[in-house]
Amino acid sequence: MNANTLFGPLWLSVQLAAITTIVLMIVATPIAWWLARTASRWKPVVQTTVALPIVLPPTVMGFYLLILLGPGGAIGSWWVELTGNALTFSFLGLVIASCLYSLPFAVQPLVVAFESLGQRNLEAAWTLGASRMDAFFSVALPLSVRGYLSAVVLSFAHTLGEFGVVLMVGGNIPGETRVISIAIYDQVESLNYLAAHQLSALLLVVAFIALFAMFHINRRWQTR
Amino acid sequence: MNANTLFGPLWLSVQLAAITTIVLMIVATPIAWWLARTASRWKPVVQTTVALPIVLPPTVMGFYLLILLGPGGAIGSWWVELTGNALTFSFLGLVIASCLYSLPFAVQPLVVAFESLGQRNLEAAWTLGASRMDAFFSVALPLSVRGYLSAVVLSFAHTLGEFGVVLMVGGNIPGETRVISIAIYDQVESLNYLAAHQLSALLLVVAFIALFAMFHINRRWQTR
Amino acid sequence: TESNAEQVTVAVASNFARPAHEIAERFEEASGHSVRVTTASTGKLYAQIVNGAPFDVLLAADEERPRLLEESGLGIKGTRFTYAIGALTLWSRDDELAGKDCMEQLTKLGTKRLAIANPWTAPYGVAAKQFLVGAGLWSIVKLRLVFGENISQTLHFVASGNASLGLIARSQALDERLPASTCEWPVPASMHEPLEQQAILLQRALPNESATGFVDFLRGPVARQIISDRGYTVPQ
Amino acid sequence: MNADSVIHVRYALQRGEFALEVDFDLPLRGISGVFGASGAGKTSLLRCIAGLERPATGKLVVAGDVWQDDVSNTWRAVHERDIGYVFQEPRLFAHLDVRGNIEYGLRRREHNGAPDIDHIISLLGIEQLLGRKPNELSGGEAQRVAIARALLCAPRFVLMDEPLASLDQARKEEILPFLDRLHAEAEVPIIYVSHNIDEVCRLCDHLVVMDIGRVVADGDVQSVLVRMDLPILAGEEASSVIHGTAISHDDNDDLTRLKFSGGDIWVPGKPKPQGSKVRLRIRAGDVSLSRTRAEQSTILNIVPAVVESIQPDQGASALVRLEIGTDQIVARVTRRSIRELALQQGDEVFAQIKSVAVRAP
Amino acid sequence: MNADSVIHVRYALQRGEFALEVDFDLPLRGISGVFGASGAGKTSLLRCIAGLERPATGKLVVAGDVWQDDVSNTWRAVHERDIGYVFQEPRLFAHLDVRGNIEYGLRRREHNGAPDIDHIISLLGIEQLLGRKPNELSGGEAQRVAIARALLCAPRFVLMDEPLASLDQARKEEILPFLDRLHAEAEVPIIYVSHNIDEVCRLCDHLVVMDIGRVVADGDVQSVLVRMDLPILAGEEASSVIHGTAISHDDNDDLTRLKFSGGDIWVPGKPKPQGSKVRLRIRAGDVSLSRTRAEQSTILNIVPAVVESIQPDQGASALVRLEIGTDQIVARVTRRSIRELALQQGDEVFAQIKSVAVRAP
Ligand SMILES: Nc1ncnc2c1ncn2[C@@H]1O[C@H](COP(=O)(O)OP(=O)(O)OP(=O)(O)O)[C@@H](O)[C@H]1O
Ligand SMILES: Nc1ncnc2c1ncn2[C@@H]1O[C@H](COP(=O)(O)OP(=O)(O)OP(=O)(O)O)[C@@H](O)[C@H]1O
Ligand SMILES: [Mg+2]
Ligand SMILES: [Mg+2]
Repeated sequence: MNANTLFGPLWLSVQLAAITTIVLMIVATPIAWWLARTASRWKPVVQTTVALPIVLPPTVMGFYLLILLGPGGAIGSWWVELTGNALTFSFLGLVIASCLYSLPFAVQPLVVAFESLGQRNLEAAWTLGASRMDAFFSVALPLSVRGYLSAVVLSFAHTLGEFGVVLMVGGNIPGETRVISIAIYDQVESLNYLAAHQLSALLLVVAFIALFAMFHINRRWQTR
Repeated sequence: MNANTLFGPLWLSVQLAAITTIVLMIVATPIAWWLARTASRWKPVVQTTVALPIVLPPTVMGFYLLILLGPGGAIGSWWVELTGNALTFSFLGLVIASCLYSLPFAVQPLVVAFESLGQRNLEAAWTLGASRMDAFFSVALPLSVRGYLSAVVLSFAHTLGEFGVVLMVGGNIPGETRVISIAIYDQVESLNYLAAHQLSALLLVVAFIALFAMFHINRRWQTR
Repeated sequence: TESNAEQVTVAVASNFARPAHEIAERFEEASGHSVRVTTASTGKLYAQIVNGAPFDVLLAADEERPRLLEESGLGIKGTRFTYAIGALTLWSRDDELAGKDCMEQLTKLGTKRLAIANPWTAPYGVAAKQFLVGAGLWSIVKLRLVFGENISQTLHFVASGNASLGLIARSQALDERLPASTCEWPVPASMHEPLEQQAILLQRALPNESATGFVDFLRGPVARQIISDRGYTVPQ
Repeated sequence: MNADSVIHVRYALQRGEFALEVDFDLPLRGISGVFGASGAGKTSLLRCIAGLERPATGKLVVAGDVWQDDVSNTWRAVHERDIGYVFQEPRLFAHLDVRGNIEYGLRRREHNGAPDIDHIISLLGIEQLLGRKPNELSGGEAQRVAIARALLCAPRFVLMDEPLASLDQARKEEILPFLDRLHAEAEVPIIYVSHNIDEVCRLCDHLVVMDIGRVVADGDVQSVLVRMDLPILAGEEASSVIHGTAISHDDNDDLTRLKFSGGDIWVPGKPKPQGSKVRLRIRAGDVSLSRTRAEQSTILNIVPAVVESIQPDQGASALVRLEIGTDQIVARVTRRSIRELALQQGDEVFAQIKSVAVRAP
Repeated sequence: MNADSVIHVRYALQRGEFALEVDFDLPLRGISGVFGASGAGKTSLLRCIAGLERPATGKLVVAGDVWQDDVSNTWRAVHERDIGYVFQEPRLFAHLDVRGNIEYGLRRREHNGAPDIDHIISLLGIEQLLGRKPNELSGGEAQRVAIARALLCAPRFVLMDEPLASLDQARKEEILPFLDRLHAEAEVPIIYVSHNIDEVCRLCDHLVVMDIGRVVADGDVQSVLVRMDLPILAGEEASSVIHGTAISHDDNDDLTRLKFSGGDIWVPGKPKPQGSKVRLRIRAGDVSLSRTRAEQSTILNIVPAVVESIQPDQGASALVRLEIGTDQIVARVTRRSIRELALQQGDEVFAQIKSVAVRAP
């Protein structure tokens, strides 16, 4: 195995996982905040809907996304009109698919953190002149660090490992949509067990370092 | 599609998801409790290790489990000696594999909930004569309901949808290890799109009802 | 993006990945074009092509999907051809079966497992079922079957010792990376419908010389040699 | 009262069986006390004023600015109300140290002139704690930090919910005059919730007495305090407040002579410069009566008074309202003494007030 | 003190810059007060006794049972210590209603005889709240529930950390005598942390005064309170405690005559049946002195006394320690009065004690 087939997919995976995680934190935060604080009758419906993507097998989910994001699909055709490019079989498509698929893993820990935050700290912040937005960023967010850590870890790790959706929507194109999970899968499929072991070990080491760093930073931060 | 091919795998899936979820709650609780409260230097290491399974693609994870749980593997051979039966291609094997694979989704929300619990309520419980165990069940657990809800929802939904590991370890045996996610996958692979749509819709409806019920009960419980 | 005249993207059924890579390498040497090989199950590749995947050539594991593509116009009419014919082998690495007649063991499975590819999704599964039914063994082995998602998963089951016997592809049985078998029996081609693997040139490859070049190369002697070396029959 | 200098409050709020129903004005200057038993609705009222509760029926007008009105559907959000709020429990931000907590409000509001941070910090005795995290503070320390935080966020007025309940007397004695000075110097009005009549008497210019969600009395602290008909003001804590003017100071004895409508009175220390007005708080229990002026006694202040009314209090004692000049004070004596001295309305007596019991912040 | 009836406490605990270093005995009966300024280490001490902190150096022996000893490495876990603990903040369980909170401890410990649940519940005035969730309670209501919860868990002794700080005076007046009765009837010793000398004087038999992590005085409440050298006990709150015996009750005036070493004294109400011992708390500020016995005054209690010592207090006032019979009380008077009356050690004077200021729970 040469360096390119080894590190190319790995680098792509790390990029995908990082971007997906960032996007997810931005998207999941308002959803989780709303869910944690609303008294709306629709809350359980929204909660359920957010959690629903993961009950579909990844490949099947990927299949539906393929149709939806493809040039004939509702979103895909609109995107083609807008930019001239297709969403499917592109890195952007992968990001969208990964985000949709990992959304519950980002939302759930945040909801738990936000719900246990309580009203008291926020009330204090408001009376000190912080707007709702300001109070969120200056009080709620730092006090929910543990929830964010969990959300980041789950989103990041899950995106690294996921390949059903990615394979379907991305199409396993080397250098573009062939991420490491697909590469390992390919090696296993084609009986290259040795290569598969190597790639798996590489992935595990990288993931271990990344996750360890996150947990460690968090620990330092909390006991500061 | 007849009722058997439709409901058989669905029933199996629901059973698998339910049992996995129950086992996971029992296994994840002490792990999460320890992680949330320890000051050990090993904490980030354990945290990382617990989160690691999900970075492997499910099929690859399944592949390694197939070897580990198979009659030649470390655990599998021991099990064969003990019971005479193989772990692979059995429902029990599926449960073990699913638990391993969904462990982080159960542990993480619980850690968030336990960490935000704080010491105060526990101290009060101890001074009222509750042992550590008693205080956990009578105070920590009910106050962490939201974390358990998240853990249950993620574990349950993820097990319903997962099929890479299950396919590998279970061998797709009808009535025994053919769960609904595999059935849907098979239909998509064999271009039976209509059947795939039907099965997916069925799964989504069932999952929606199950998750909605959980969220709804939780809501009633909290605002009681 | 428009397909690059210099580059051809070939979608290959997973079971044919290894020979496809070798052929692509030889083609690149010979033509100066570059080839991107992307692999997945035939079912996935078909769904992707229908939804606009940027593939120029499809090397399927069956003849059904290429035919559907040809009929729907996504594949170019008249470019469909059989590039390889697969064969089944009954294979085991179970020490207890060493030196025994493999075929006979099918009737004496006991608690042992027989792995075949999924007959609802994989062409090799279809063939395996045809063979077992034809040999009158289906009802005997039925309860001892485990199904692989595809032919390579079927091999994992046998190679890892979880299934005692498996009906795998001849091409796999020849793979030098496998552990030695304890018994092996090539299933005669007459005992199932031919496992024709077909290729088709896809619509978006139309202006792409390298794509037609690759297909021509696939029909050529170098590729045929590689294919037959890997355990497939090459049709006339 | 001029509409420009009052807070007009009208609320109707239902919480389970408890109903808050109030409609009154608070002066937007000095310290206004809100006094009432546990569960009377003091905290609920403060939360409404801060905008933390949004009652169905409600109107809040601060110096002519409508902050809330259910009729015109006006609503000013909490953070736009420029108030300071000291909660009943400290509510410090766990992720910030003491300094961070104090700076939180400081940075978010515009200050006219530099706030005297160091002064307030040293006054509350929290210099040593600036680098600590909230979980490293004792209960009283945390509350002091919360007070500093609320005072330093440049509020138009400050709401304080039993701010001193968790502090020891010595610390209270230090902070009380500071709170008083605060409103005198910086002119920050304070709405001060307390169940401690002592603090209320000492600090407040205006007093609102609440019971079961309603205002049962409000007005000048003097006039409200002498209302012997309010059960919550009778009992152990009956007190009265009078005003006087500082006349001279005896440096030797460290006593100040004050003039009030009924004569002269001596108070310890030098509460205010000569000529300035001071407030005297006289506990009913500190006033005894006699028919003749006592000689050779350590009671410094003995002033002639006329009995205005006598009302039995709990058990053995009675409350006697006295007229001293144009002021009124209340004395608690035993019923036996009243009988033995044959005290009656209109009698002329001498009110003996232990000088040390006179407070003049 | 007999080892069987004391709690022996020895701890050395470091928390940041703060060091707790104590080594003393507490009687295992009656109410022992722990008094000290904010940050003195009162809460830290209670937490150590409860087993919530485990100091490196520590020994705790309760009536001969070793609960903790760093030498023999003995450690009894919190829940095995059969204590009740009222925390500085209520700490009610949010998932249980008030009834559930109260029953929590009730169900977990064995009771000798049925605990008088209804009595305690009605005494704390929380009957109406039993179905409420903690977030539907006011601050004072929550604290009352917390007190009930701790009392009903059948403790060997109860630790109370400023339990009454968030309660109004009327409610305090109701609960204080109950706490007192509690230890008299049920013989549940209480260790009572407070920064309110009033409560301490009123309730406690024994007093521990803490400052910056150390015990600066401990002993009978009488002997500790008259120590005029402790700055924390001087000032506003100087008090003394004497013991007497109830002799007779005047039903008409609702006054009780008590006999103590220095003579007779009248107190309001009927605190105890005839012949029983009572405790009198006399605030220094409530005692005035005169050379001659005043006539025609509402001051009921005038007893002859001898000046034992005179010590300047803050500013204008001084503390005078008096001998009355074999008891000692402290009076606060102005320095001017001392000069004008030419008071000196050994002088015979009359101590005028306002009867209503005498407390006898
Ligand atoms: N959500 C609620 N449901 C039912 N009753 C409530 C709720 N919130 C508050 N109450 C009741 O409202 C009343 C007023 O509460 P509030 O907190 O205003 O009292 P408070 O005067 O501040 O008392 P404290 O001095 O004890 O703090 C209390 O009797 C309380 O029990
Ligand atoms: N983790 C910690 N780190 C540093 N200092 C601490 C820590 N915990 C407590 N302290 C300090 O220990 C001292 C004693 O605290 P403690 O809570 O025992 O005081 P307290 O007497 O109960 O005061 P209060 O009356 O205000 O409740 C305080 O000065 C506090 O700041
Ligand atoms: Mg309140
Ligand atoms: Mg404390």
